[in-house]
Amino acid sequence: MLKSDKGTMPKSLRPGGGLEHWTERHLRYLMLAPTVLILLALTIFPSVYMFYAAVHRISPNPDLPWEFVGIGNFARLLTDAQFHVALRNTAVFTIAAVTLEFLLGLGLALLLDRFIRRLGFLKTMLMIPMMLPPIAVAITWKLIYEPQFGVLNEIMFLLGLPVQAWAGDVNLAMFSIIVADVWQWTPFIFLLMLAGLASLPVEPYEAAALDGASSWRQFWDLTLPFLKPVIAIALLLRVMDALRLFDLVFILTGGGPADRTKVLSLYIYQVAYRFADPGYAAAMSLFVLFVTIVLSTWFMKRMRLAE
Amino acid sequence: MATIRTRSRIRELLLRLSAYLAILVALILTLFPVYWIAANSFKFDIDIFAVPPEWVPRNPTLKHYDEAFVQRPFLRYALNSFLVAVGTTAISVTFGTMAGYALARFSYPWQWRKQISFWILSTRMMPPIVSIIPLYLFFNYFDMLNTKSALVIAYTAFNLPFATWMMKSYFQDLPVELEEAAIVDGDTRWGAFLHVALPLARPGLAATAIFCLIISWNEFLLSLVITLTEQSQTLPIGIAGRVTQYSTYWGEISAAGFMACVPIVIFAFIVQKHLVRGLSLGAVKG
Amino acid sequence: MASVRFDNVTKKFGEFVAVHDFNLEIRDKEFLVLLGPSGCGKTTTMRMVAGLEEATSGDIYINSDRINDVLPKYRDVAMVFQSYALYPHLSVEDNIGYPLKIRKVPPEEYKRRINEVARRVELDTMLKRLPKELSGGQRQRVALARAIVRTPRVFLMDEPLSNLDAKLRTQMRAELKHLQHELQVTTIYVTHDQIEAMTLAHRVAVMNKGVIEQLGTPREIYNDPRTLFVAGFIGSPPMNLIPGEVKDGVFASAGLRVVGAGHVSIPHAVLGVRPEDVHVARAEDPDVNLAAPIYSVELTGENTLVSLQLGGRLLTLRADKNFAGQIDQRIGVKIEPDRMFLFDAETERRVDV
Amino acid sequence: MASVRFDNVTKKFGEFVAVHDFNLEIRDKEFLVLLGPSGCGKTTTMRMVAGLEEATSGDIYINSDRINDVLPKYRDVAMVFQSYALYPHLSVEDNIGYPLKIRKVPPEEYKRRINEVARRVELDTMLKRLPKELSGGQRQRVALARAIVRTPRVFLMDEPLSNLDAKLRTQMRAELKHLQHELQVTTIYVTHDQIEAMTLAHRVAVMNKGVIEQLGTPREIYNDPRTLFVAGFIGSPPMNLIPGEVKDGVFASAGLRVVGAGHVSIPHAVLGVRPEDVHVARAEDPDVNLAAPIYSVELTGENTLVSLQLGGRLLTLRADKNFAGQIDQRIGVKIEPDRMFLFDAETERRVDV
Amino acid sequence: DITILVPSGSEGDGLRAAAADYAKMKNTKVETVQAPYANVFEQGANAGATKSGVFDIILMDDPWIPFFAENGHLEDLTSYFKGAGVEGPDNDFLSKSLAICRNPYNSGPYVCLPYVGNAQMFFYDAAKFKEAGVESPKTWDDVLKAAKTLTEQGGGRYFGYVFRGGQGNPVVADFMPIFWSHGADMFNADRTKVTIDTPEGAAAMKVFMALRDVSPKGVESYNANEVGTALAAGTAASSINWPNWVATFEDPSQSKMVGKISYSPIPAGTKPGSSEIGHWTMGIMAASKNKQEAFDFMMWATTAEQIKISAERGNPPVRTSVFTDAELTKQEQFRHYPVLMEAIQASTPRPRHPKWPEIENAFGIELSKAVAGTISPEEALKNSQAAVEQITGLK
Ligand SMILES: Nc1ncnc2c1ncn2[C@@H]1O[C@H](COP(=O)(O)OP(=O)(O)OP(=O)(O)O)[C@@H](O)[C@H]1O
Ligand SMILES: Nc1ncnc2c1ncn2[C@@H]1O[C@H](COP(=O)(O)OP(=O)(O)OP(=O)(O)O)[C@@H](O)[C@H]1O
Ligand SMILES: [Mg+2]
Ligand SMILES: [Mg+2]
Repeated sequence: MLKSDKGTMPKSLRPGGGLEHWTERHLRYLMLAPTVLILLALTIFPSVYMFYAAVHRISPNPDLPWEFVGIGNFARLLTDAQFHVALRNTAVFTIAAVTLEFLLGLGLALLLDRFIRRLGFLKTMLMIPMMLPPIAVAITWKLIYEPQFGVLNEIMFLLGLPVQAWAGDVNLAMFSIIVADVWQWTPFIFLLMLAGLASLPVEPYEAAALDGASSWRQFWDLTLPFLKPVIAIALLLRVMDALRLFDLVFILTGGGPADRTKVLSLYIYQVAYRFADPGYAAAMSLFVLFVTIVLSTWFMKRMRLAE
Repeated sequence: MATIRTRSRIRELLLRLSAYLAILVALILTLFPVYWIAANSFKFDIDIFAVPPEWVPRNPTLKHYDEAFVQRPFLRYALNSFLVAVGTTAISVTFGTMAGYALARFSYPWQWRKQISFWILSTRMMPPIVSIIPLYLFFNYFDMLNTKSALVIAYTAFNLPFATWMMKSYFQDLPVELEEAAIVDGDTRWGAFLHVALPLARPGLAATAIFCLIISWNEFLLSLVITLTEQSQTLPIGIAGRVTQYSTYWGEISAAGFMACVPIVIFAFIVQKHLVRGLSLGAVKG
Repeated sequence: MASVRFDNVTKKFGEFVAVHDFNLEIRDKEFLVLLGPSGCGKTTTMRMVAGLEEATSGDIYINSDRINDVLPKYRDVAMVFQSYALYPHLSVEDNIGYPLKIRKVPPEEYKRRINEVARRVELDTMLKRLPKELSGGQRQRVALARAIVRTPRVFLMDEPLSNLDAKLRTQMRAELKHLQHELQVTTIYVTHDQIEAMTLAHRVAVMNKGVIEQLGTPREIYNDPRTLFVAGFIGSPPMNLIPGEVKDGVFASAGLRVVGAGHVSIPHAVLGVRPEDVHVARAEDPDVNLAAPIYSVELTGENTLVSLQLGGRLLTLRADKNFAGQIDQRIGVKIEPDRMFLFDAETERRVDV
Repeated sequence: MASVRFDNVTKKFGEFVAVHDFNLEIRDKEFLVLLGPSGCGKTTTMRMVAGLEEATSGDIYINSDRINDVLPKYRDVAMVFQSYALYPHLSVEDNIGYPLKIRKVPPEEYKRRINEVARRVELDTMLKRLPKELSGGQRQRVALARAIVRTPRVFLMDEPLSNLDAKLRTQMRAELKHLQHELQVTTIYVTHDQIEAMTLAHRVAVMNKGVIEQLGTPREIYNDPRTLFVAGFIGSPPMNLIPGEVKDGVFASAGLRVVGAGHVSIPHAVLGVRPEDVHVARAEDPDVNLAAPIYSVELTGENTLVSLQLGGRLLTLRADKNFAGQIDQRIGVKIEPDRMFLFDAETERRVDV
Repeated sequence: DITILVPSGSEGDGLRAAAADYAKMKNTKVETVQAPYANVFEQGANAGATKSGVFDIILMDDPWIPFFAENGHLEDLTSYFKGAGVEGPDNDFLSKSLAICRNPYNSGPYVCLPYVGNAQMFFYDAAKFKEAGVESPKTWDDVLKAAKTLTEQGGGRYFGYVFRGGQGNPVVADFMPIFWSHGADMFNADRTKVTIDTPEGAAAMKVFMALRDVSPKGVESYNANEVGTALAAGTAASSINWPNWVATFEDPSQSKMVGKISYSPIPAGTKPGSSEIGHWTMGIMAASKNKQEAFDFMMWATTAEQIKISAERGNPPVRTSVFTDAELTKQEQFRHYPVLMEAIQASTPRPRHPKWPEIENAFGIELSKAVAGTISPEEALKNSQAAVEQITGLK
């Protein structure tokens, strides 16, 4: 027979009693606290430093004082042709690479989710590119693109297509960087989409099938809306990472040929370290940060993501 | 009925075949460069540049593995990478999941939720290049340069926002009724999170963990500045070191790079079953 | 022992008022049924007791403790959700056992209780299944089992039997009645099944648009409805409500005349009479209240529902299942005068005669 | 126009047989109600028609077309899911309008139809809400509205009214009846509400453990049950089933004797009689079939259910709501001989007398 | 105890090994911190700018010297030499090697000591060149002539010349020798004027473009490694490169051309050829806390004895005595030493300017554009002139 649970009954119902009660009441803060505190601790100093640096001319000589230049560093952004080139290249790269990665990653995830439910190892295999160290990836692609010995040109040759200089060709260099990036990071989108698809409810799909929706409609009307939060965050992260693309360019082209692949982070890196002008680099970074924040705010508004 | 179109076996078969074909192509494109790294790691340097290329190593050699793992401290680098990656992932996923849940479920005074969410995300937008000097100063000040803990801390700074947001978006998709049921059943909110929300968010959790692991395993720029000696240097630094002023040690890099992905691939294999669609949420109505 | 009290409780969703200035005391060991139209706030009321919604204003008490700020966990209530809310990742067994696990019930006890409860709800053969492998009724029974596996201070049951077949429902109803009697647990119960409400409840609260229209024993609610709403809401098929005029104790409307309302006069009145209190008579019988052709005949099993046209509306009566009248055949009806109700159409309240 | 036919259809989930060698033809324009205990395979049967489950073996036809391999979207059926299956991210309006949007109905027509349907199910004031902001009954009505907003070849309705209050249910029942009559759409309907089954159905199929026990008009099912299962399943409270022996037309069991079963003899027999066919008499009356003290009295509203102890079991009868007997008071009962059924306890089938 | 920052290439490995020897010998623990070549500069600059003192010694590429010295990151060695009772480094060091270690060039105080002696050499496949009718190339015209023939015969798979065309340091490094050998220079002698866009510059540019035309497609992304590989794999006949490649060319596991590659100093243009110097030098960080120990180690590590050991470990020496050490030069792998010494002696340092990285970057961009053909050579010179003028503020 059912025995009474009286033993587990609370002695008191008085609100506010006990540590557990306090914990539960403040859970919303407690669960957030570690993250907020860690991030605060780790970002406050760099942020302040960056803002402070951006309005100074900083000599690499530690004995010289920082010279306050106000918005001078920002004003330079307007006239710095190299910065403009880098900005344009970064935009091209980011748009092309992220778009491709998104389409391919989502498509692949859908294909696998629909046609190959088992065979989990296949999914893992498709994720391998992003597991390789980016530096090794960059070097490998350099080897593949290598015009004389590279395997890509050999394949072109076997297919009877004209061989190309790839990363060394003015017109193909950016394309080559994009391909390598897409190769490495499509799995990222793929992974997130796969996880998103894995937790979709089934019933709305059944209802939609009966309502007469084709697979295509179901995709538009159900899958995309369901995946929206994950898609949005995946895109945001990819865009942020694309904006800081470095390794591939550094290894594959060094920004060339003819400045065609000079991207912002490469230029900022050069300014900060090679040209020893951290103040200007900070100003550029702030600009990038500003653009990123504006873009992502806009994007989240559009996706109604904040809620 | 003219409107009836059948689930024709042939059509289904064709569809299936073309899907398999597409997946196969994707698989080949994905794996070929990986294979190429692997193949090159077993070739003598001269064969890496053979024209036409050697599709399969003709004279396979373990020379580069010997160079990397016996003559050079790549094992040590790998161990460092491993410790740092595991530490970072554990911290980021733990705290990030908690924060993600909080942001997905709770409301905060003055509509803070939006602001906090965004602020957390924005910390990841900071271009790393300029935060290097302050971080360097920071760790120098605390005398933590050249330690693995410094790396863990630094990596946490940009994995945590990622984990938080990923988990937030996965939790948002879960129906809240299930947690409510748990709460009425006598669980605390925390217990409901642990026992109900977390298991249901497993695919997201797995994806997030894999990704945090990868990022911290492979991170380069921060590691470069914070670590100095092989006591704390990580794999990517070791690999980058094989690109010297005069030449690039392709074979060694291939060997190290190939071996570098092995632990993560293994981890991914272990957790991949969580990525497979398992539970339908059909048990909640409406 | 536990009583539950609502003191001026209001719950708003944004601008929408779901529960409005609600006052109700559910006594210790009482079985209270909440009845009311869809969307009137029954579930919301329950969720406030469980602590899943916060009252916008007002106080809720269990015994003498104000629980507005008490954690759900400490309220010690068990709830059957209208939407089941089963844990999709747990088997039937683990779903049912979840509240016990939380309470760290020892393993043998745990097994024993689960088996016992599963037998009660006839799920003992499917303990290992996942919710998605169950039929609708089976899921509902899991939800029920999860609530009754332990002995809380208050049971909250939101239409716990709605997806069960009549037979199983009768059986479960008996189980619940038995259980409540045995455990003496205060229970708040939502149902749309009149028989459940009538047979289980100590008292019934009829809600409408977030307020209580009438609170009383089932018999009172059925036999003594205080308002037009309650009269029309309880009973299936519902009470016949015929607008007309009462003059000095005589109700008159197009084609219908009933004597026996004492000496009252109501200019805008509504006469209410339940289908089973209208009797078939021969059309020629001189003391019929109404004679009219049959408009429809419906067999419900036990009875036959017969409708006659009366003015622009229908008068329904419950006849024997062997009733043999044909559509359009003219019959007479007699209304039992002491079984009819009169309402003032303006105030919508009953007028005692 | 559309008829639906099952030819030897079997559905297994792993080892478990949910539907077993099922044969049924639902005629064009017919309203067929599926009745059966929880878990007997009703939903599964419907899902096979919809194309959401594949039959393990056998064929399903719509008209003369075998549809086993037809994609759900080409079957042109509309379904109300037992679990609602609303689109959580769409407003009520968009949920209802989804099938129209797919069919590219022009905007004005679209608006018009949604408004009309929403009015029918009384949701016109909440078109902008999301499902999670609705009560259980409101959600169910959205599911219903989504199905009836278009005119498919077949309606599949899985307990579409189970979460509605009695009044609304009566109203919706009338709507559905009207709709089916007007649109002439073949309908398969699951319900546990006997009145729904009785009043809506052209024919009722009573299922048990994946097979059809009896198929017939509501009246046949109720008044002419072919098996013990059907007899026991239909009716609320269910038929009294009393085991005993029939010798030369006389049924005898501990304390009960009924004459009038022709001249049959059945060694192991079960006597079935519905509560409303047992009448109260004075205990002293010489021709009572049984005299016993009252065990329980339950008011259900319209009637009073009275139970007497008979051997180890209860005999329930339906008395007038004014019945005034007290527990333990001794009363007599009379059974209408031409309203009783005899079953062979071994074959569980009825024995005609 | 001292800490040394080294690149993780052969130079670093050499110094690391030496440090280990030193630690065994003396009672000083020497720790080496390795950074990838491309990042040693940042590490040093970070340490210098934050005065962190994590390193005592830094092994620098010579073009970095002005930056480190003029920003106060490097210790002036004069007083330490005094303390050791010497004027400065002995004159067994090659004079060009010593010249770069002073800041300003060849005139200021010593801020570092040379450790690895590198300068570009001209590598070519003598047999192929002979086939093309050039016995031993003395001038760029010779090179061009042979290369043209070889490329034409190569059918797109073999090339007469190959160079580093990657934007930035690589393309500049391979242009400068040609630039110098045509009598051009970036600045005038007293460094008051930028002299890129001059007739000499134009002449050099013309040769450079002609060489580009006979080089393989894709040199626009080449660095030292690709160029070396092209020679080792036998797909190109000649190039400028660093002497470290000698060992590679002679290693059968890395080269198909064992024994077939010849070396010479940089060919002449209108003026004698001059190679770019690329020394690795050791300096003491200003923030170091163990400066004397550091200096002692440096002195020890650059003794003739140690430099020889270093040479045996694969790093070119900086001392005449080691270059001419018969024990070494008779070995096959060191047979280029005479040529290399000659090249160093004829070398030119990259223009010594604390803003050299910025100058190199700007110049590199224009050269890359010219090589890629997006602008004409004339424009490249003009733009470079303007850009460098702007960076240096010379007009
Ligand atoms: N996916 C599944 N896996 C295993 N068994 C299942 C699955 N789906 C349904 N069943 C079983 O099949 C039987 C028939 O299920 P079905 O849903 O058709 O019942 P039903 O008649 O609709 O019952 P209810 O009235 O309770 O909704 C049930 O016993 C159920 O447990
Ligand atoms: N989250 C919400 N936001 C806005 N309105 C809500 C929300 N939840 C419920 N409501 C509204 O509050 C009212 C009361 O809802 P409740 O669920 O209590 O109804 P109910 O009496 O349980 O009805 P039913 O019998 O249909 O389940 C309904 O009209 C519903 O639409
Ligand atoms: Mg409700
Ligand atoms: Mg069902």
